[in-house]
Amino acid sequence: GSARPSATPTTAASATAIDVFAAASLTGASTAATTALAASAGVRATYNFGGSNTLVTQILQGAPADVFASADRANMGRLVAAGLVETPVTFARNRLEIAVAPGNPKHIAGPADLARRGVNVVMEAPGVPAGDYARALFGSEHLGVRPVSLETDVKSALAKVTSGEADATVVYATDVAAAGAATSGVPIAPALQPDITYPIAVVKATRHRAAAEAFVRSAVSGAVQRDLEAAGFLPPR
Amino acid sequence: MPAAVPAVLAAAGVVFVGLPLVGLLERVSWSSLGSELSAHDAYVALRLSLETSLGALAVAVAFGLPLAWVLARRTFPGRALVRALVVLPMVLPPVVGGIALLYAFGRRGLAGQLLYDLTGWRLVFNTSGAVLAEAFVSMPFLVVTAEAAFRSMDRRAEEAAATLGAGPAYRFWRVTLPAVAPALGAGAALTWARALGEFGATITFAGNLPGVTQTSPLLIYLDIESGHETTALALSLVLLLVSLGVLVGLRQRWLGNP
Amino acid sequence: MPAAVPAVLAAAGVVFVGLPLVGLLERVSWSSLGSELSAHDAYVALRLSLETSLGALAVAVAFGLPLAWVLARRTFPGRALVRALVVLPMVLPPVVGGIALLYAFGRRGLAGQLLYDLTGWRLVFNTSGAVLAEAFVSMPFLVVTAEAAFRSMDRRAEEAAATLGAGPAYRFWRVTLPAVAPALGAGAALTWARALGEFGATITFAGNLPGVTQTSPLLIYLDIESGHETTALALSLVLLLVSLGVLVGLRQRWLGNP
Amino acid sequence: MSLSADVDLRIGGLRLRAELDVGDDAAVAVVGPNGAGKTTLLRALAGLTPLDAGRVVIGGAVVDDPRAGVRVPTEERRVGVVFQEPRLFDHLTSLQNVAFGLRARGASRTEARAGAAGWLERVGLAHVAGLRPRQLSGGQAQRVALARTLATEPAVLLLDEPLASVDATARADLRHLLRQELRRYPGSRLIVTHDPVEAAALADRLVVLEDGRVTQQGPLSEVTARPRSAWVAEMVGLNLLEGTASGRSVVAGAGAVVSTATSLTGPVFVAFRPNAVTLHRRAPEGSARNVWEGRVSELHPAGDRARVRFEGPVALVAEVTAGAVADLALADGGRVWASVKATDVEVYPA
Amino acid sequence: MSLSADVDLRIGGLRLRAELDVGDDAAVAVVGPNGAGKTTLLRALAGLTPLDAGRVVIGGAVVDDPRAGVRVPTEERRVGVVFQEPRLFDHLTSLQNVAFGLRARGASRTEARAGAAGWLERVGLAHVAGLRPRQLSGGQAQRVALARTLATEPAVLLLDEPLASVDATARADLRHLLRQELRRYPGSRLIVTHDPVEAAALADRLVVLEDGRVTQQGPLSEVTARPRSAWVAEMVGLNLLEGTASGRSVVAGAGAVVSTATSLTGPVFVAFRPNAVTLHRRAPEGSARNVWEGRVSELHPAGDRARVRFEGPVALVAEVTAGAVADLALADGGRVWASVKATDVEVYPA
Ligand SMILES: Nc1ncnc2c1ncn2[C@@H]1O[C@H](COP(=O)(O)OP(=O)(O)OP(=O)(O)O)[C@@H](O)[C@H]1O
Ligand SMILES: Nc1ncnc2c1ncn2[C@@H]1O[C@H](COP(=O)(O)OP(=O)(O)OP(=O)(O)O)[C@@H](O)[C@H]1O
Ligand SMILES: [Mg+2]
Ligand SMILES: [Mg+2]
Repeated sequence: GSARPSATPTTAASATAIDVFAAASLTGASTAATTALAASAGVRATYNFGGSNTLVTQILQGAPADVFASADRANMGRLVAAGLVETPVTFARNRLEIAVAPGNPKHIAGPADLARRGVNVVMEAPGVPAGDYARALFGSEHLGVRPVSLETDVKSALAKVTSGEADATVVYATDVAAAGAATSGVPIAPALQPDITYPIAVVKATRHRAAAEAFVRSAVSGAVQRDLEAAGFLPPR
Repeated sequence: MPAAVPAVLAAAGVVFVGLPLVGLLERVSWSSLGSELSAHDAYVALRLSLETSLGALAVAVAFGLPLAWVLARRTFPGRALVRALVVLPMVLPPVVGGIALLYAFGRRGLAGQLLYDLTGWRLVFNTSGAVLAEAFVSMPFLVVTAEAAFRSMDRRAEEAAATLGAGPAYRFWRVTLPAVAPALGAGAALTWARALGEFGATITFAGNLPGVTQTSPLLIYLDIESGHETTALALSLVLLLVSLGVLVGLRQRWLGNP
Repeated sequence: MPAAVPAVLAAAGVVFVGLPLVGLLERVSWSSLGSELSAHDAYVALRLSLETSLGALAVAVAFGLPLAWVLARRTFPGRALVRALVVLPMVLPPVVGGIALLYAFGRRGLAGQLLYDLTGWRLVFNTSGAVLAEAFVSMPFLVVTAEAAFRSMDRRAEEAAATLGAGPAYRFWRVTLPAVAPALGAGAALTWARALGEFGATITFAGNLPGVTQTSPLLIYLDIESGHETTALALSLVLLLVSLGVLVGLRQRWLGNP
Repeated sequence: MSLSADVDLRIGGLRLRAELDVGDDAAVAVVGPNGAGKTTLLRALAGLTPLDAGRVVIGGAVVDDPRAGVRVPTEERRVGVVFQEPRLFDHLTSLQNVAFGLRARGASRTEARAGAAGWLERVGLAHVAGLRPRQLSGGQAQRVALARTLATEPAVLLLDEPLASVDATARADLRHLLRQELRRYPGSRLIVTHDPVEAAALADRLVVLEDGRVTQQGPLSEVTARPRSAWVAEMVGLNLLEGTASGRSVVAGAGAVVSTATSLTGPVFVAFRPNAVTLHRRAPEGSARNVWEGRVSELHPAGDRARVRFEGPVALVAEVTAGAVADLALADGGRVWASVKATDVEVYPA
Repeated sequence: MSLSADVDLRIGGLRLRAELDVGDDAAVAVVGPNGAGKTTLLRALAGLTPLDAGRVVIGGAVVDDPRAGVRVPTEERRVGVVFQEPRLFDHLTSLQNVAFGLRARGASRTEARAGAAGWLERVGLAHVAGLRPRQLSGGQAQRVALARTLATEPAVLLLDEPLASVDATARADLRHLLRQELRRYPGSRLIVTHDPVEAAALADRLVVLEDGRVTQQGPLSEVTARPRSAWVAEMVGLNLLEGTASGRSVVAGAGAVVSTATSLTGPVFVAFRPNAVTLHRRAPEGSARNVWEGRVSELHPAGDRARVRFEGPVALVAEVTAGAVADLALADGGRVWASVKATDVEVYPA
């Protein structure tokens, strides 16, 4: 439990509290950010984790968000189009990996092996970014991968592998890192990697603009970036 | 209560439940409704939903009805515990329920491994897995309502049947079951409704493949996640109408005569 | 039924429900259980879960009980429709339920806007929003069980009370309510259990803020999302134990005397 | 206070159409067969079953008049009802049951307890004050129900077969108690029953209800002596024939002729007691003018007598001594002659 | 077939301890007050309530013997039960109700229908074959219940107050039918009742059950003439005193002395009819040896007689003519003398 993102106030009572709406896939990164921010900006962040789309719906419905951190550009784009957020900045990138059972019993070495007979592959459904990236990758390589299930998110795809139901899936490197010993990662060549970026933006309706801006600034600062890197993220280009 | 008080509170209750549904109706884009629903996936998912929810109802009845009967009519040590145990799937967050099902009936699970080794049959990623997940979540409804019905029914007719030479099986089918039929109908409707709306346990345990395990709630969720909210709402609306139709159709049997 | 058949099927039913729970127990890492549960967040979430689920129960009782009473005792046009309508939240996938709640009670929603403009009070991202979401999903349970209880109770005692000079309110509190108390207890337990396990509607409508709207099921979900499955299982286990305790504690009142 | 009602309603297969007046301080018994509508009538008076038309007036105040839109709810009518079953509140003790009505009408907890204790004492049940209804015998429960109703001091008292669920022995005691209490009670009383002994013990006027209609009413002695329907005759234990009189002879049902001591013309009823009937093995000679030949269709002993069902040109019941049964060697199906003296026959216009 | 039972069980507050023998083709009536355990006894015989100890033997076969671990389930005992309420199956028509037992015992659908139709005809209900129980009158429903039970041709027939829920008029007809059917029925019959008329009509032997114990049994005439408990005396309409005899005088309850015509010694019962009691306004002179002074505590008319409850050194009931009531100006609470002739008093060992 120690790695769980926490709302525990770690600074003096004078710290400004802001609500950060963050994609659930960023839970791993948030720990680092919380600690770093408390130290640097004097800002106390409370996270509201959920699916990116749910968060967008909530903000569209007037939810009191100060900052929005999205798992993809499309969802951030909806808020930009609605004029509800300031210009987003990219604070992290990710890359794809193939997650296999510990020890890689099916000897999967790369995407091509996923098209082999007898290999049970699960993917994310269309519309789920990780799935769309993987499908694009398979398409460009002309791989006829026939998944047995199209999961609704990365975690449930990964769970199918860690529980032994499936032999492999394509997820983010950060997910493989977070799963620890329950899975092994098989890297995918950099040439095949899509551009996976995480944008963050201040919500225009914020009542704590200064603190929100400080939070966004610190997200691209050195201290936070080091922790993000430790969680498996790549730095923004 | 003064005559008006319950009426006012009841009306408030109806508004509370009805307003969100009205909200949904408002957001559905009626012009594109037809085209969105005629999409092959929507049709397949709805059909699969009906199949799996009816299958789940069958499983729930097959095991839940005897269980309810035993809980109502037999005394045995630990009955209170069993009674509470059976309700737990209602408390469990569905996703955790799905994980628990994986542990039990997955390919590496307690019973699943055995099943796979013996028969090569796998529940996960199979329509039968979706049925299982829905049955797990919805069976408590059947057990609770059926037990109450068995417990509260007038048993004097059963005694009369015994004195006429009817053995336990004959009594059960010809006397007990007809007597509890209205209550069972209501319980079955609840069970079926819950199975139809099941999402978390199904996706976690059975996965999501169109035509195999992708029921309407899964498709709806995916539509929402991928920003196709209007499609999701249209599908939800259809799901609601189908179940409303069934529930209103059952109104005569519903909780006995109205 | 031949004596053995229901017993065997019932046992199978118990195994079906019990095995996944056993599976959960097996996976919980007992050595680290203590430390995981003593984490501040887990404690806060559990406490919040209890508060909001009891709040939801209160809301469900406040509106659902009169509604059940009206459905059971009054005839009015459209009663069958209202009866079915009230059950729909059970069919609706919870996430869609959450969206529908946003449309109705969100700050820009049908009623929420009004509420906000008049009082400045916002339900979304408030503990009251979590209560509302849980009540929306769990109220059908109370209405259905309470209606059945009101409908099946022997009304002769109420008539006797009227001839003794007891008006409607006095009759309701002193005669009707005590008579249906056991069935209501059972219904309230189901309602509370459902509210305790609520996830989809809560996270969608009320958000997921620690100490404010982050109930145990939400924290469990988050733990799963961030790869801390064992923590999630430990928390689920606690949730189960708490509700098992309450349900077994209620066993005497459960569905009347056993 | 007085009670006056003109009830018109339909419920299930029943059409109830009855007028009724119970004077101040009068006690009326409503008798009639199962399903006649007795309970329904009482429920209508209490406001538990709505009228379709007509009106109910209690102590001068109209409490029900559907045409005028008046319908005073039960709890405001001050009618006390003792139902066929005790209908006690299962979750309350005897004392709390009796106190219920007092509390409902606004008495304080202490007042209500004191009042209830007094009433329990009065019906001889002080010792079961703390017991729940399940722990009481049928007779005790019905006593508590009576005390509970009397305690509210209703303006009108309605009793629906208050002794029906009580066994023979307890019934005598309870009837005794009821008589006492009803005598002390200052308002109108209406007692539903289908037991003539009960009617006789508790009321001075009878209303006979059959199939939703009042078929006869009047003082007890009159109804008892001159029944106007088969059911009443059966209840009071008389043989009743319907026929057409011309002078001192009446042509009854299937053509049998009955001689009477009184001269009448037109449709009449003919009544005589079972013990006025003499049975004979052979055609009797003598003064009896009414002699019929027939068969014994049923015979059963009752104390030192036997009741014999006779079927011939007329059907009747004869009451003979056990000795006569032996002497005549009467048996089911046996051939006999029945005779009745003209002076033992009561005849009156139909 | 014969029925023989030694029942020992506890249920609720009742301890039932009763031995019973019903010969082949014999009819026994079980009478007793509410709560005596009559229904429970019958249920135990049918296997619906388990014994704690004892045994039940039907036609020579042990069907219940808890000590030996024998407990034949109800459906295999071939006992036919007619319950106090009809207990018809609400979802079946009259015909289907009667056919139920035949089907359950393996008859084909056609056989069962034919058999059921025959039985409905026999109880005079062919015309309601297609109706559901809710559409039947109480009397009709009880007839269907009887037909349903008889149709299964049980070895032993148990009837629990089969007439209790039926009104007076319908009761006479139903009693008639019961008599006919019971006479044709070839096995042992046990009829529970608390109505002496019913007992007399349907059985030739009486078993009196009080508080879970058999307090008296024997031929109808004997029990009727020599009651051995207050309840039986009340039921058969006799006055009963308990006392100690020495020669021709008995010292009863509160010290009153009763003269008798028979000489006995030791504890005895003294019984006499209400109509053997004469009431007087003044202390009577004459041959009556037993004269007591007391008060009238209750008085009610019954036909041409009146029953008077008398309280003095002994409590008794007198039956006098309506004329006597007027002549004596009897009224509740009035002071009177009661006398009984020694020759009208039956005395027998307790
Ligand atoms: N609630 C009801 N629903 C349908 N039918 C009813 C209802 N109440 C009464 N009836 C009809 O009215 C008839 C008379 O009923 P009621 O109870 O008044 O008779 P009763 O004279 O009191 O008979 P009993 O002597 O058996 O008590 C019934 O046979 C039934 O047909
Ligand atoms: N199922 C039961 N649970 C508890 N107590 C019972 C039960 N059945 C019978 N008793 C007890 O046995 C007593 C006798 O009941 P039973 O029905 O046998 O009497 P009965 O002689 O048939 O009376 P009635 O004349 O009123 O029909 C009851 O008063 C009750 O105390
Ligand atoms: Mg009645
Ligand atoms: Mg009984």
